[in-house]
Amino acid sequence: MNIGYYPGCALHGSSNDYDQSLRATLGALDVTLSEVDDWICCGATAAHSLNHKLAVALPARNLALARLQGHAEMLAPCPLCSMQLLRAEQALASDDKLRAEIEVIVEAPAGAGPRVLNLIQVFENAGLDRLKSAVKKPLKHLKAACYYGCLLVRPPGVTSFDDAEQPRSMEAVVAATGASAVDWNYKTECCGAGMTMASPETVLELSNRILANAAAHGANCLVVACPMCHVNLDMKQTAIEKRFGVHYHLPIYYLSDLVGMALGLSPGELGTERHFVTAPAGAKEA
Amino acid sequence: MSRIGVFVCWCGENIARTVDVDKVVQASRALPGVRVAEHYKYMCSDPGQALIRDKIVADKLDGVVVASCSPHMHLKTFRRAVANAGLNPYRMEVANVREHCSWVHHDKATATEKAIDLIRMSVAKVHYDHALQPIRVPVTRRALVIGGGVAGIQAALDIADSGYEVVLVERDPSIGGKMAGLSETFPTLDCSQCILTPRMVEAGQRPRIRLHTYSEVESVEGFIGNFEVTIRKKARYVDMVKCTGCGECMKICPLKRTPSEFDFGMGTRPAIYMPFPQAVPARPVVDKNVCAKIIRNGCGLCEKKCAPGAINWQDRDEMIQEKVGAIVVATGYKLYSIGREQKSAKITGYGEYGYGKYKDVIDGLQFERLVSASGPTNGEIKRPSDGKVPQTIVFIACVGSRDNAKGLAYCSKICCMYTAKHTMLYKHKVHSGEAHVFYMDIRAGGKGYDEFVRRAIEQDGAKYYRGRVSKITQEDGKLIVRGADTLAGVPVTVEADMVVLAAAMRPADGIEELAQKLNVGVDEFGFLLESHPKLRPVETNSAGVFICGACHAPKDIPESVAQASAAASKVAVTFAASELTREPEIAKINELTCAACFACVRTCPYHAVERAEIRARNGTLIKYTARVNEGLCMGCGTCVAVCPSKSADIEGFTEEQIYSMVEALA
Amino acid sequence: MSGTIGFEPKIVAFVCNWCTYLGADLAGTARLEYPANVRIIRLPCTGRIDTNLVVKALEIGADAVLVSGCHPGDCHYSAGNYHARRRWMLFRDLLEVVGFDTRRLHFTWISAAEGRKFQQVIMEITEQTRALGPYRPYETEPAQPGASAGTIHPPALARDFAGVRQELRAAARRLLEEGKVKVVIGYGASGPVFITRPEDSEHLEWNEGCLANLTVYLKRPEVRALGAAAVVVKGCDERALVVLEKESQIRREELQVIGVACEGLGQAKCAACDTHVPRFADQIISSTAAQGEAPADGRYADLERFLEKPREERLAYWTAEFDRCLKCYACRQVCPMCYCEKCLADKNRPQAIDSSPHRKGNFAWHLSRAIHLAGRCVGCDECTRACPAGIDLRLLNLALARAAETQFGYRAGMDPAVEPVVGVYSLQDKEEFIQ
Amino acid sequence: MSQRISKDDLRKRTGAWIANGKTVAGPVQVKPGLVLYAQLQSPEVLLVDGWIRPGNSIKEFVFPRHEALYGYAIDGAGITLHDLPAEIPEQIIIGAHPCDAAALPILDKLFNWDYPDDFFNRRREATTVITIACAGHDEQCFCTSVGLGPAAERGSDVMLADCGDGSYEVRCLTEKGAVLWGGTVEPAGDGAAQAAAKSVAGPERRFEPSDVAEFAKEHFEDPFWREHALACVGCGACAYTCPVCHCFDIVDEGNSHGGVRARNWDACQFAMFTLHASGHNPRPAQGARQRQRIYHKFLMYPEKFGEILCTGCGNCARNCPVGLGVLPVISEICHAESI
Amino acid sequence: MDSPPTRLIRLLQLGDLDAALRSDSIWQCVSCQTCSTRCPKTVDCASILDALRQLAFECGTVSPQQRRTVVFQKAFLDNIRRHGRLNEIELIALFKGEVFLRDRALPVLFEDADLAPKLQRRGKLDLIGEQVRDRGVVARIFARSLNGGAR
Repeated sequence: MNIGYYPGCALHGSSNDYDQSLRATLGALDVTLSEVDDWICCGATAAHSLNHKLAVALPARNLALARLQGHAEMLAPCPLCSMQLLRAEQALASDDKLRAEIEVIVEAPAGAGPRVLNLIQVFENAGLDRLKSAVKKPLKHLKAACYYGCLLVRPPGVTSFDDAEQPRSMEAVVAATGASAVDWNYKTECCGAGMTMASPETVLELSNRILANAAAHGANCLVVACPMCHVNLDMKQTAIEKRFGVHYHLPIYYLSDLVGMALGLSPGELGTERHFVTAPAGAKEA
Repeated sequence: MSRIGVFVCWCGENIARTVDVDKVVQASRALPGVRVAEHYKYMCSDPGQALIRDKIVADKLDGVVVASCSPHMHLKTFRRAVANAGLNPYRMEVANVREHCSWVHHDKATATEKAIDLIRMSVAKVHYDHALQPIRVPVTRRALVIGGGVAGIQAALDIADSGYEVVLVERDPSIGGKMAGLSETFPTLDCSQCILTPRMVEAGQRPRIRLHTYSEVESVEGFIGNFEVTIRKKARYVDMVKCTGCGECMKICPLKRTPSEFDFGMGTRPAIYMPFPQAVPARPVVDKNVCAKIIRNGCGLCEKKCAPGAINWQDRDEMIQEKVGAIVVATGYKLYSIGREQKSAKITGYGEYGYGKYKDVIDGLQFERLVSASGPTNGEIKRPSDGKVPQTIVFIACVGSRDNAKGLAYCSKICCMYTAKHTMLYKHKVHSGEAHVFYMDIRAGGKGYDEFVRRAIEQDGAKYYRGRVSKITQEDGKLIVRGADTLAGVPVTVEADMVVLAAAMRPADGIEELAQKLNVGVDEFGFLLESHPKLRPVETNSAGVFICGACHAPKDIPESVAQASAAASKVAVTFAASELTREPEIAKINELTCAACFACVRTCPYHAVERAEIRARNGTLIKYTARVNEGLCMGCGTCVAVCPSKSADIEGFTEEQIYSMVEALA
Repeated sequence: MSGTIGFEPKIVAFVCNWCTYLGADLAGTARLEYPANVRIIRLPCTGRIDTNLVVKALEIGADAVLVSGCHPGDCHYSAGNYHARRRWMLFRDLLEVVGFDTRRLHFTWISAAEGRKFQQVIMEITEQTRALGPYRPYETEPAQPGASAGTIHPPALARDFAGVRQELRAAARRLLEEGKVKVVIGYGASGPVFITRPEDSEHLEWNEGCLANLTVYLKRPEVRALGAAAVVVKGCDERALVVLEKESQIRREELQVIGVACEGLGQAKCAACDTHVPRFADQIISSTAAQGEAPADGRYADLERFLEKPREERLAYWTAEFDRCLKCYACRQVCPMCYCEKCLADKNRPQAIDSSPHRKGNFAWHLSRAIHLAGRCVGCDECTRACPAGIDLRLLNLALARAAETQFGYRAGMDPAVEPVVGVYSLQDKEEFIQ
Repeated sequence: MSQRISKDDLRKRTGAWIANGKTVAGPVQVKPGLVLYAQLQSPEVLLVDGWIRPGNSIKEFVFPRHEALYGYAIDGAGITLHDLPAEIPEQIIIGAHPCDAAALPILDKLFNWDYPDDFFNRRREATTVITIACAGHDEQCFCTSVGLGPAAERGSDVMLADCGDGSYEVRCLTEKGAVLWGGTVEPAGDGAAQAAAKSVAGPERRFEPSDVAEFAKEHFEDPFWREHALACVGCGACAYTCPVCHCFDIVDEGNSHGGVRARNWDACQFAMFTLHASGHNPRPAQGARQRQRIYHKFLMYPEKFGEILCTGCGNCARNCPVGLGVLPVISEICHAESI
Repeated sequence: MDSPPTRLIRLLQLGDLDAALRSDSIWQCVSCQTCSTRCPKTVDCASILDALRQLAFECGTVSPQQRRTVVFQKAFLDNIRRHGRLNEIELIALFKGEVFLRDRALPVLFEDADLAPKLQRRGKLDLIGEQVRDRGVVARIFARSLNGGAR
């Protein structure tokens, strides 16, 4: 299986470990990613906070590129990107006037597709049974708290791939890896997302709640499918612990990390040792 | 037709002031086929009517035109007058020279000219008036009531009391409906069962009421006064006659863990069961999806235990035919299924409340069972998860109702009241308990209703927050309810032991199918459509079918009962005569020229046009044709317009009549 | 036309008994004065009001016509006004093409409570009509001979038809030999032939001349008498079968359909054909694989080109065309959709359509013929081909086909599943033309 | 000595006639692909070059498709009748085909055998027919089979023969013609072109009318008629474009106050044609109607009036949407009977 | 939050746009979309807040406390306008510089400063940063969109 790949800025920047991880893992499942040539930033929160047209134009440009490069499906592992892309797609489909305008702005024809997928969907398409059977090291020792955050499942009108309130799709993937998923309550709460820089306080507070709840429900790691969430929960974990005088030491895995580990890939291959919080002694596999 | 009389009314000054009646009469005399033309001060007065009668007799008139006020005013009057003179009342036309002429024009010349035109048109029309006889439809004076809830029971009793037989069909094993399961009723807090069960017993015992429980309406044929109803009596596996209702079978049945429908899963029941002790009829049924005997020919204990030998494993669904003249639909409601898969795509669930995920998040009817003395906990409020008595309960109103996002825009009307009631009942039983209510608005219109709500707040100390609950999560046994108090403008978090959701009222399952069988309209939410929101609130667009209770819209008990009695009285009116007479101005099909394209069948709003066959004496098919069902046709004439060959026509407004009127203006 | 001094227009109003008539009554009780030009004709429901009535009103010299009923949702008969609304939309489009002045035609919703609105409407209509002056469409000076609608005929495609012909004959022979059918309706050297013996299959032909839409014969008693039939259809003809079945005129299962995939036979319709290959035939004999694309300028190019002419020119054009009409009814007789046992045109009580081949009679005939085909005409253009007076009836059919497609997304004979345009309605039907 | 006239002068004359208020009709290109006999607004539109067969016939100038006979008025008193103003303009038909001209004498008989039909006769008298001898024919033509030919003079008042040099040789055949043309009647005619025209062979003879009559006599109940009428859709195209078909229907048109009584063309191929008020129809099926058409033309009319009711113009076949018509049907007969 | 979504919507219903624009909340919003998801009346609060931010941004009515957010987002857009993709280092540098200069807020310079080396150690710090080839088009897209005005 070969699909288009829109990494987005984060995965080419401070979250390149995510990029590494999913390339390795998907590779192992012989899903090859062909990166959209000369893709540009999706505009992120900033764009849709400050200018609607821009918020449509930037993703539209990328959609057009992908389509022209012949991709029917495209993985956008960053939920913010994928939401921007999906939103733009919808806006263009529903508003002829806007479409015309945007076509001029981005100097490319608007049209149908490609179908934008998030990481979970890619695993689903690859087939969870296939995944199960491919597992070399079942992650029995891991009690994962699956953390969806906001934009994987919201707003339901845009990202309609799982129940917005009680999502289960990530758990399914996790289960396939042999790990167990804990039932907890902050699956879809926000971690502070783009406020990392702008308002660190918000981030610390929100992220702390998440970590706390996960820990309280007996999780020994969190699984995410979003670079931002990862930054806030992993990179900032020490800061959080300092700020609130608590101790978690919860490793934050990308979903692809988990799958990769189950497939027998080494931390080196996955880049997990580049995380800030690494696997706790207790959770080390025997 | 060539002996027409024209009678011009002055209506005192009303017409004569602006219309030169003499001139009009002169002109009328010159019209083709006109024998007589007269004017008189008040045509509608007795002498006026007498004048018409005399002329009809004296000049052997075979058609009459009265130029007067609007036909909506006096058409019937003059028809009667004409009939008294022995002329067919439908050979009379009214030219509206008052509302449409003298009252709206001031220039006498033009008004007179117009009046003459109007008369010319009417004269042209009357040429082609047919002598019509009112349509007489025999009436089977027997009613069908669908649904044995409080509305159905009320309707059935009232109809029976007015002296007519009633067939009462109930889908469940017992009548009683939702009300039978309620604890106490607002605003009086009297016990629901105490007031309902006597009615149920009555309904069960009335000789005039024929009860079909555990039965459903399979099909409905015919029309007002003459319905042919097929009812499916579902297999009970219990002989209603032999069974004494002793209940031994239920005691012995080993499969007692089945969730009880009547308790909405709050309690359990055996495989052979009566939904509740006071069930009418007091006869059990066997749940064939659970019973070991039926599934794998095992067990059979009940059969051994049953002294009268009432258990009958051979029992099968049977079809019963009933002839009735009128139908009352009282199929009631169900609750919006929170957070579950919804049938209709545009209606979505309520995942954030974790209903179905957290045992202690329940809906209003489940709570009713918990507080009901006859409920699984005998009225003690114990929460489902661990049977503990909840110290804090959060009640959430408008779960689904008024929630466009969830696809239900309407107000379920009763939730505000029963939520207040719930808080009271709870506080009365658990004095230390805390009741928190999240609401959008309080809708407490009704006798003693708002006082009731205030009581809940002021005397029983229920905490009301105007705002929505955003999410419910569970932390070590507590339900964390996070919401907003929009009046204070602050977020609120309540740690509750139990949450009660006031879920929206939805029409009972299968309503669309039933509506189709009866060809009654449904609104966008599936509630049945009345034929006029103000003036014909219990009638429907198919004559002889009436509606009452929550199948029409969310309602509380008093409203449902009132509407039920209204429907019953409508039935009584229908039955007042042994035959119905209907205006004969309805459609007819010329079966010789009908090409059987059935455009009319497709178009008729009343499904009054049917496909029919014309066969020779020896039975060979000659042709297909459309045919009008006189019982159903309401005379709109839409069929005429869509009939390419005009094989369809409508009495009183025939093609000949209308064209002659237009041509009269040439 | 400019207003003429002292001209008092004649206005005919067809109103429903329950809303507008009562609205007019209310205007009366409230003594709301309005001009005396209107003559109200009371009908039970707007659903009853037939477009022929409007035409008749124009014939007797009405300068304006008003049709009025209950607001949507208020119909006394629950849906009559919705059905009417749909028919009016189609009718208006037809009148536009024929060049009638649609400003003379008014549609309104007036409730029993809207006495004031009734007064307003009558005052406006009267004023407007006074300004427009008398309406005499039947006195239009016909266009000079040679005037063309601008219909474009693609060149007849000269190609070898032999292959298809052989397959046709073989197919017919097979069906007859196997006794599947008693007669095969196909094309012979000079016209339709009815093959009953296998050996006669040799008489079957396939060439540019195979234009007739043979489905017209399926309803004829003489043909039915022959027994189970197989019929040869082109993609365009076949659509008629879909409609006929929808209208319970044929039982598809009793019929063998031999479809011929045709590349166009040089008719005007062929230029815009997108149904070259039959879709529901029991067997398809193919001279082409291409289903065909409607041309870039759309299926209604000829119509749209014609509509560029000013209204007066359009009326003059049709006046000249209809003046040639002999009332030979070839258009009706060759039409698969005209299967009425007794055509409205042959009825004289009342004379909805004057039987005389004079101007009014001919306008009335062609207007009601077209409107009766609304959402039913499958565009086989047989009427146009058969007309000895060379009247381009195709344009009228296109007018309604286009209305049906643009307004209701409906194309006759394309999809057996969907309900016909007339006889059903949608709450979403447009009504910007209704006041 | 026969005169000559150039085509230009012919047009000039035509123009003059129109200018003098005469109604002039002749072949006109009414629209692409359609030529009809129609009233000329100006001489330019007259088609004379080459051999063109108009899709209709000239009968409608003497027997209009619709003709109001008289008016009636109804009032309280009763019904009153009144004549309608009818001024019949002098009319000239130019460029008629011999097969169209020949139709007029046939119609004369029909409209005068029991009583003289004024409506017809007045028009007939006011009409002068200038025929152009046929220089060609098509596969539908069969005038020669019914005793006529490319230069048949019957019914013509003036006969023009093309000299091939852009001029016609003119021969006045009747007083009417002579008066109109300002020439003398020349029954014989001695011009070369006229002679040449007479010698044109025209279409080959396809059948012997008497044989058709014979066949008809013996085959009234023959399945032939049903079989060969299967394709007939029952329209009136053949009858309405036929020069001699003359059936008409009487209708009253108006409202409850009055109107006119009119006569309109009618055609034997309509199912309604013979439908009785009782609902009975003596010609219940198309076969009987097709048969009637042939019988009327080749058996009944000849028996009554001594001549065939067909001039072999072939319009029926040209206008039939399904390839029927007199010649095709008779060919079938010949084929069936090998006569 | 000085005005929860309900209050903002109410202000807008009452037509008091200024008050809405002046509120801090619109800048505290993390665009988690929860409000839009839960609103029973299908009010898309999140998008409305987007719109409010855009307006505030255009007419510069941004409360001083929230300037940081705007500054950041402007810096962010500015950043991608030039490179087509995000250049984190530059963004952080510019952002902090800007905030410092505007608010004379010294501490901002040292926030997370300790992270830099850690990031680098983990190969998560790309000092050069990426650029797209066709940077012209990006510039043009920005120009056209912003001239077109927001909304």
